[in-house]
Amino acid sequence: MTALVVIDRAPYGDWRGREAVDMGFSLAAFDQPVSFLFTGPGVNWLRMGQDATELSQKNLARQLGAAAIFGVEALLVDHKALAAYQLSVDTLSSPAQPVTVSPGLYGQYDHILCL
Amino acid sequence: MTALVVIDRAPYGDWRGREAVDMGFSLAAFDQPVSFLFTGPGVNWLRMGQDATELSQKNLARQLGAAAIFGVEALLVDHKALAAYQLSVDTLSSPAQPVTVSPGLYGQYDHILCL
Amino acid sequence: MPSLHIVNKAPDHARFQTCLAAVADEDTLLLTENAVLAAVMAQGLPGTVFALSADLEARGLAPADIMANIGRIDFAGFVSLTEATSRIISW
Amino acid sequence: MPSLHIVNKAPDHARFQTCLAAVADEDTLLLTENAVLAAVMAQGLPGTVFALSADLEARGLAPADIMANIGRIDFAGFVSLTEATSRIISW
Amino acid sequence: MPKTTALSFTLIITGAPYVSQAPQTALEFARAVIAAGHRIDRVFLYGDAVHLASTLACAPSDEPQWTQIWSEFLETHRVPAIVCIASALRRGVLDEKEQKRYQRPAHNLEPPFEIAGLGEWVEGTVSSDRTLYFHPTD
Amino acid sequence: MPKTTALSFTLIITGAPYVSQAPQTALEFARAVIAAGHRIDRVFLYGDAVHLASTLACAPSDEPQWTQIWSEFLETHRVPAIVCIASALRRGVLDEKEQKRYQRPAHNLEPPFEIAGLGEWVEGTVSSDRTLYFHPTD
Repeated sequence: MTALVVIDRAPYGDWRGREAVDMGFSLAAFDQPVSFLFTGPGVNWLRMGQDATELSQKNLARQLGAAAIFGVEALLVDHKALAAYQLSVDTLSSPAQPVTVSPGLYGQYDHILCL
Repeated sequence: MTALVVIDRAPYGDWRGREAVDMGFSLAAFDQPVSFLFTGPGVNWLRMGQDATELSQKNLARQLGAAAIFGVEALLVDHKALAAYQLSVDTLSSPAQPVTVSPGLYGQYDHILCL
Repeated sequence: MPSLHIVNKAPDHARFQTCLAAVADEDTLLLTENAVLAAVMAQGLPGTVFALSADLEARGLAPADIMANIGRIDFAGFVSLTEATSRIISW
Repeated sequence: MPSLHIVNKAPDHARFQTCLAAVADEDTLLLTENAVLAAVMAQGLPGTVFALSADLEARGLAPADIMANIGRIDFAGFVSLTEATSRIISW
Repeated sequence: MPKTTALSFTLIITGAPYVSQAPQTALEFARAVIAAGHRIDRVFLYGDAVHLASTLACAPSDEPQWTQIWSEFLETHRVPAIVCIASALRRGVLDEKEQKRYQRPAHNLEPPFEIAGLGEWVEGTVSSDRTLYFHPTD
Repeated sequence: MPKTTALSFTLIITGAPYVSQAPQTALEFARAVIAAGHRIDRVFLYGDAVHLASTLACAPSDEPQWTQIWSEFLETHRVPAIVCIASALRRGVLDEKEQKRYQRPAHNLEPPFEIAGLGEWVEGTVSSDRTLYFHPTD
């Protein structure tokens, strides 16, 4: 089983993306192949320079930085959404692979999770 | 104080619109002048022929029918949203007044509530 | 393997578009809850499209109101769709 | 009387557009929570626009990243905006 | 029509009752799964859906009591139902063990719901023939 | 800078903690209101925000305990905080009185939060100089 976790929500404002990341990390921890796809405002998870001290929240970019340790296979990022939010693939907080979102992309995974 | 309750969410799928209606009715019950504005998928609150028996929910069009009894001043409906959802002002479940949504419309009310 | 896409968001929800962008021609799209409102809209929907009858009825959408190419199914039909494929995506 | 509009939804949320359609030229628009992401986008925003600094910082949006016509304010500034008008709309 | 092979399902609910339709849609689907001769391996409550397992929810008498209705369904069909521990603790849904551990004045988990970790969800998605999610609409 | 006249505020929270930012944003705003010399007439919890008043919520030790933090703020500044009864009952947030009325095994309302009806909200919006809502982002 190969899984894709889709994060299409902005970080910090709600807990849905965070709970999706927890699910993805759990799959990886149980040795299931899993990748993440960031799209829409979800690409902001990968923005550098996050500091949520004033919100009394954890740094989500740092949380995502543990992806490799858990054994997450790849972080994919929608290149159109990157452009919409003035982000460039060279300056992200974690190494991510730009992709074009299409039915074919989703078709490569057995299990797709979009919380 | 004149109040406007904005309903921009579809009926039945979530409780937010219902809770906004409860607030509007409470204002009216305490003799505060209040109107409702339906926009976006919220215009479907006014569609005829609703039957939520299979969902084990109450009929929301009927709930809205109590607006006049509570003393709600007017039901306003965004005419563009009506058209998008193939609705016509002549065939709504409660009498509503078609309006063009603009800053000037909101400017007529002291208190605007959008849950 | 074709996918079954299940979407429950209203047509103006950002997730609804994310869903549409993932549906291949050979896929099946099932509209549930608030998404059944898309069955009356002019926007074309990709794939083979069904809408859940309990949700259509709640929202007052009669068979005559919905686009001709959209099938009405009940929960037994919903289960049948899930028998046909293991690639099921809930948007 | 001018209005203070407070929006906390991401720019792709349907409510964000509902909010923009309600803002008059003389109104003030305050971006909070997920809405601060609009401060880096090309889309023009109506009214006099501010963004809450705590939410900008959490999301890594430095002063150099945000549009020149958007002011950064803290919670004391937020309170000041609410002193100026009693017509406050939370979207 | 000849019946195809019986399948096993894992159902995950992520939307709360009286906030979203998710628990109702999931229940109708679950009933249809059993009526079609299939099996439900387990139900997993995640995120806001953990409130479905609260024994303290009191809907008005003319509305469905979703906690009781789900609980009866699970008992009747002997379906295990897991409430995600991380979601539940933050949202104030506790069993007796967590009540003691966190020294709280009460517990509020309706049986037969049980508290466990995401490992139960991973096991479900790996071992069941079909996995379906029931999300809120917002 | 000369201070303008002191104003009174009613704050309504509609988003839950650990689901939305609403309780955190509302608290920072409330602190700034008091720092600016204004008054908070009351705080009203509506919809999912009623979970903020649950004495059973147990966040991990490295995360803010929003129920306790809000409760201390309300006590310190003697701000009345009302939990909407209709929202609370459906979502399983009960005081001792409602526990008895609905014959439930426990109650879970954190003081100083109190349960009351929408009339309290109407009174707040009518009598306060300013009314602000803190919604969830979805």
